[in-house]
Amino acid sequence: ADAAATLRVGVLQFGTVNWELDVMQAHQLAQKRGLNLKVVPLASGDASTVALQGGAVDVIVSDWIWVTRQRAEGMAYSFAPYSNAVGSVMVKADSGIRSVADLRGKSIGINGGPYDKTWLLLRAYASKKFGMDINSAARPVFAAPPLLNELALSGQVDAALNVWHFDARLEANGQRPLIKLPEILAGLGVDRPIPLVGWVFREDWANQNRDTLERFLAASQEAKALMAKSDAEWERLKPLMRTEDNATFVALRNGYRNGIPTCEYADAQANVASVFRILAETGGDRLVGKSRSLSEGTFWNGFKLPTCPKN
Amino acid sequence: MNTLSVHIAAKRYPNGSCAIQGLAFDARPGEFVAIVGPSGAGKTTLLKIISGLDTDFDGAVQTGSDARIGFMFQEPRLMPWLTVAQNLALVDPTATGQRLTDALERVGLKDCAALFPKQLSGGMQRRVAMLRAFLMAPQLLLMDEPFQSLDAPTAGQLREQLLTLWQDSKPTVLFVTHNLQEALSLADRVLFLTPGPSHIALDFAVELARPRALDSEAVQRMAQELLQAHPDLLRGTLGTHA
Amino acid sequence: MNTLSVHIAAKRYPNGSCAIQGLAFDARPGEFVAIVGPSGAGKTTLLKIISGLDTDFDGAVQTGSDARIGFMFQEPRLMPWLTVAQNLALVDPTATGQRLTDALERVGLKDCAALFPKQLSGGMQRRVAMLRAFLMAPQLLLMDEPFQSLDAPTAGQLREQLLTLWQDSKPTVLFVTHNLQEALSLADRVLFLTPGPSHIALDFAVELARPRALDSEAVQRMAQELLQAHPDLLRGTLGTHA
Amino acid sequence: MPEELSPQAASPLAAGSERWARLWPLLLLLLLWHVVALQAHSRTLPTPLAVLDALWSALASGELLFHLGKTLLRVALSFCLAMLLGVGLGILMGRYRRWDRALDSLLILGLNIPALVTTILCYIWFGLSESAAILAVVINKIPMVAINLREGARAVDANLLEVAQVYRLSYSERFFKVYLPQLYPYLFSSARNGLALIWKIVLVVELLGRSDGVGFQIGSFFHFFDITSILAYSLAFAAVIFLLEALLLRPLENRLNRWRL
Amino acid sequence: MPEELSPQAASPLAAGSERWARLWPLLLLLLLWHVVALQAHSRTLPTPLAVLDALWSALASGELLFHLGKTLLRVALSFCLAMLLGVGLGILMGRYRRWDRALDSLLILGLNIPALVTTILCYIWFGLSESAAILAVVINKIPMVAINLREGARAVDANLLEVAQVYRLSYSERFFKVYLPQLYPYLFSSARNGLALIWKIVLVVELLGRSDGVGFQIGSFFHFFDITSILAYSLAFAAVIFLLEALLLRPLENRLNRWRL
Ligand SMILES: Nc1ncnc2c1ncn2[C@@H]1O[C@H](COP(=O)(O)OP(=O)(O)OP(=O)(O)O)[C@@H](O)[C@H]1O
Ligand SMILES: Nc1ncnc2c1ncn2[C@@H]1O[C@H](COP(=O)(O)OP(=O)(O)OP(=O)(O)O)[C@@H](O)[C@H]1O
Ligand SMILES: [Mg+2]
Ligand SMILES: [Mg+2]
Repeated sequence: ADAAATLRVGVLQFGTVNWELDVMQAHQLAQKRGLNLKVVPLASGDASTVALQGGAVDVIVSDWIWVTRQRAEGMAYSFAPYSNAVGSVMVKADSGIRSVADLRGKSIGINGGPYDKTWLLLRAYASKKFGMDINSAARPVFAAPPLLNELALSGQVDAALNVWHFDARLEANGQRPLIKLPEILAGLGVDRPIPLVGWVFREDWANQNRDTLERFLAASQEAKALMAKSDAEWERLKPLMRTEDNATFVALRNGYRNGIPTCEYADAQANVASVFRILAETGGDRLVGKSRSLSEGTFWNGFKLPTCPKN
Repeated sequence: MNTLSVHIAAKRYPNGSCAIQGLAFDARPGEFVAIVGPSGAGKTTLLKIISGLDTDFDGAVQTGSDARIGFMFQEPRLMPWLTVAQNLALVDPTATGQRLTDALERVGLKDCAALFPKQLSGGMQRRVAMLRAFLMAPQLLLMDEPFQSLDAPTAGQLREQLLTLWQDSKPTVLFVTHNLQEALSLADRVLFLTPGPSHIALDFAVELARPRALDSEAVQRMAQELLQAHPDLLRGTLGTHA
Repeated sequence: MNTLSVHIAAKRYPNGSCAIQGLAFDARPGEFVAIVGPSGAGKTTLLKIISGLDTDFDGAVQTGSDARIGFMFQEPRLMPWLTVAQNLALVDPTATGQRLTDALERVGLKDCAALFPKQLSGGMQRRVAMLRAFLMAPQLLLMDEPFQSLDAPTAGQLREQLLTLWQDSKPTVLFVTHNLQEALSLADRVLFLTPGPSHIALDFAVELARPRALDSEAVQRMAQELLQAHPDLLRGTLGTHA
Repeated sequence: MPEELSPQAASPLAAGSERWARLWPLLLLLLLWHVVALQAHSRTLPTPLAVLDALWSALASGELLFHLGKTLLRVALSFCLAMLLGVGLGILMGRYRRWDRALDSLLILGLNIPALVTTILCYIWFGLSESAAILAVVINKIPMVAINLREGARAVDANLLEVAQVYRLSYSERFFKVYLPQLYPYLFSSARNGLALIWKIVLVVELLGRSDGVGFQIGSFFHFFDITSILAYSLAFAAVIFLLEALLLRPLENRLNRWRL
Repeated sequence: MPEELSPQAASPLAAGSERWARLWPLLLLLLLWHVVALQAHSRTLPTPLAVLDALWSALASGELLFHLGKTLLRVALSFCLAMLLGVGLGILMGRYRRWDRALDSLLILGLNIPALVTTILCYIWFGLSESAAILAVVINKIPMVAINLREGARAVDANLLEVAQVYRLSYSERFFKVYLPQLYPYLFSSARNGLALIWKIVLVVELLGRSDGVGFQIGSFFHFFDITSILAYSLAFAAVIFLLEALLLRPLENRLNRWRL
């Protein structure tokens, strides 16, 4: 690939991904790798999938369920880990809900729809741990993430299961996590963090522009490293984050840092595969389409994190 | 029906044109008054004011406040989406069955009950409109050139029906016509209007015995005498041209 | 203008009612033909067929295919959103300025150029409609009861204007009227239609010297003779009632 | 003008040919779609058969009927409310100048507030409830109906109202026999546009905060770009509308328009 | 009927009082909003002053004008296209029975396909481009205009068309002087509803695949539940419509309706 390669990334204007891209741009992390980075701001999560499929951008951020589902339908997208952070179940700090079992009869707000992966994992968890079909025992309601946060804050839902950065805002507003994803995963027999969201691109495009993509991913890693240790960097990012108070800011920063995947466990792929199986069982066709197991090539073979030290 | 008392100081339309100025007359209950005047004089305007449709004028009109009014407009004004029968029933809900058939037969429309106005000829529409004005036995009957657009024999027969109705239920009748002989043969009294902003040029009592035929000697003679006495009476609107 | 040749075997409306059956006549170029018939006979239908507005009939009508037609409908049918001047200019774009003023003055509407139809009285609207039919010097002039709704002097003056126009540009005229004397005083020939599905009851050539006044001895005598010779000629629609 | 519209009662034979005349453009479209889809061979343009298949399995699973039922209920309820209030408002404003002046600005404002905004606000203030959803839809739709009917009320023939007045018709007769028939064209266009629009707004409202209904389903399908299912659900609704048109709206309109000749 | 609408040329004085009559309901609404917002004291119901403040700073930063400009351009373009095609189609279908039969089903189908679906498909098939966005909007709007105009064309007075025919008016005169004036009420309601609807569809289209415009901004604000800014942007658009109403639509309508008395 030539030095002046251009890469178009579709991101939410004020989304968390844009923070990282901002760091990349501020420190010329892409330029210095001979990469011309073009950020295409979009207004909604769905807009980014539309943009990717319409060929308007090369890379977006999504999850591997989406990728596997598309692959099953014959659209070869691939995935490179971007973050491990996914949501928690949040309740009011003074709420009487102490465990998942207490959700019985309570209304629980879920972001997006009934096929949200955290929700499905929670369902599997509740059924395994408490023998409870939470889908009918609790009252799930579905709403767009920002709306859901408002409903949680005004007490119109008893518990909320939202994306992590919305959870962070809830936490800053006096809510506490009832259960976090690692705990759910552990309950399901997966006791190590797994990557959940990642950079998504067309596989054939990636193979043709391997060099460009690798440079981009390297730049991304460098930006993450910077964000992991530098508080000053976050101060610079503050306006972009639009935090209304310091507590939120801190919650967001910590949340982001916690989600940074630094290494990959040897059994990560196997763990992802087993999580996928759980999801397939709980979510059914509607979630995973025709694929019963994680599609070969979902994780792009051109990118590997360093292997984690055995603990 | 009380005495009808009309006093119109002035009637101006919003665009400034003045249709009536200083027009006043009374009509006894049950009186048959014909109104004759050139085209554009203000006859229709006068009827609209008397019927209460137009209240935007200087002056006062007294009818019995709850007088039943039958108004045969200058155009048929039937509801186009209602059949003949429905148009009549709208005004008089009792106009169904035999009563309706009889009424329609009287005006020569016995097969037309189920037709829509668009399926009638111009004259047929006018006959329906006339029936509409007659049916509910009005106390005040306003007719704006009712027999135009009808052939002579039909018009003659309808004139007789009008007289029968009038003699039966004695409504006060205001009858606009351009036909002097028609006015003289029907009315107790004829009001001649001036052109322009109109007022009453002549209030003429028709002192002829009834029944009077339209083309009778007596009526024709009276018409001629009238025109000789007042040569300007039927001055048209085209002025000096003739 | 070619010879007008009308041959209508039958005209049925979609609801099955038959308006005309076996009606045929020719009219020489420049001939003035009056049509007299009871209300609902089919006169308007006939004019619509001749004008080409109604093509759904059995038979054939020949006019010069590109003949300019002036049609004065039974109702005024002015475009309500156009002023008097605009209504006229729509049909004849040269009707502006002095020509328009003169024309309006001739029918007694010289101040009305800028008024909308709703601001005119019924008779005034008819006069505009008449002007519209006259203005572009038609080769075929169809008039459906043109002088109804006008006072006698105005109607008389307009009749003279019609005759002037006719003598100047010699259009073929078909003139529907309910007034026998009017027909006799104006036309070269009078077609009397039967009621019901109408056809021609009598094709009467008026052999009187012109000019003939409406109320002249000669016209009145001819009318009386005609009615004596054919007592059923003006049979109305109300049949036996009279 | 032999081509002109003449809604006379059609003979049974004509009715058959009419149905055919209505059907073939649809079939043509279907064929075209099929050919193009086969050519394109893209997941974003499924063949009609694939859509039919999806429709069938959604129907068989009962899922379609459940969600469609929910949506139809919402559409029906909102439609009735919005039409009733919108028609009333429109007539009031078209007839009385004072009301027109007073409410005009509010109408324009209501017309131009995005559905997203009203929906969110309704959900926030009244909770994620069924009535909040209905309210959001109704608020969105009323101004549209009112705008349309206002024009209709303004165009009503004053001459015929005079007849009604002089013959002292009761209010109900005046409204139903003199006023309303002149508004039918406006009512029909409002009803047709209204149904379509309300269905679209209901979709948004369901997408944003309901746990059932076609909009909710389409949201999930959209997430995975399941165009086939999206089309299947959309067509299911369209089919309901087709039925409504053929069994109710078109016959009614023909009946009410008989007098036009 | 002294209350009845009579759109005569108003005197300057009357114009002043008319403006006032139009304004006070808005002011009342504003006041009510202010009081309720103060009472509620919630982030989801900002006071009008807060919204004004947001409006002002968005204006000062130039952001508002940029995005509003983009949106207005899209709205204007789509509006013109949709009206032109929709009016043509509607008249064709209202006037000729054959066309009506042939296109009716397609019209109903087009009317009931969700905006979301057409938008996604346009974006996918034609790329995330400006023209795809406009196309999506136009496709969404055409059926609505056509439905409305079809009713109008059906209700056209056949008597007046006969006059036009017998006097051999040219096609353009027949259309502009005989046909169109009878369609004005339908055109005005289509224009008003159309503007509002197109603006709403443009919002969706921008939300789904543009990087500028009010819809894009509102999407971002929604992300942070910034109701204040959402309202500010919505009101900015409403203000444009108010201007358009006062300077163009209302005067035009009054002018064209002069003949109604
Ligand atoms: N709505 C209106 N606005 C303005 N002027 C009007 C209006 N209606 C009638 N006029 C004017 O008022 C005058 C009288 O009209 P009106 O209709 O009363 O006459 P008329 O005596 O009934 O005439 P005709 O015998 O022709 O029917 C006319 O000059 C007419 O131009
Ligand atoms: N559109 C229609 N549909 C059905 N029947 C119609 C239609 N138009 C007219 N007719 C019928 O045709 C016959 C002739 O009507 P037409 O209008 O030609 O009569 P006319 O001689 O002009 O009568 P008038 O002197 O009353 O105007 C009438 O019986 C009428 O009912
Ligand atoms: Mg009059
Ligand atoms: Mg006739």
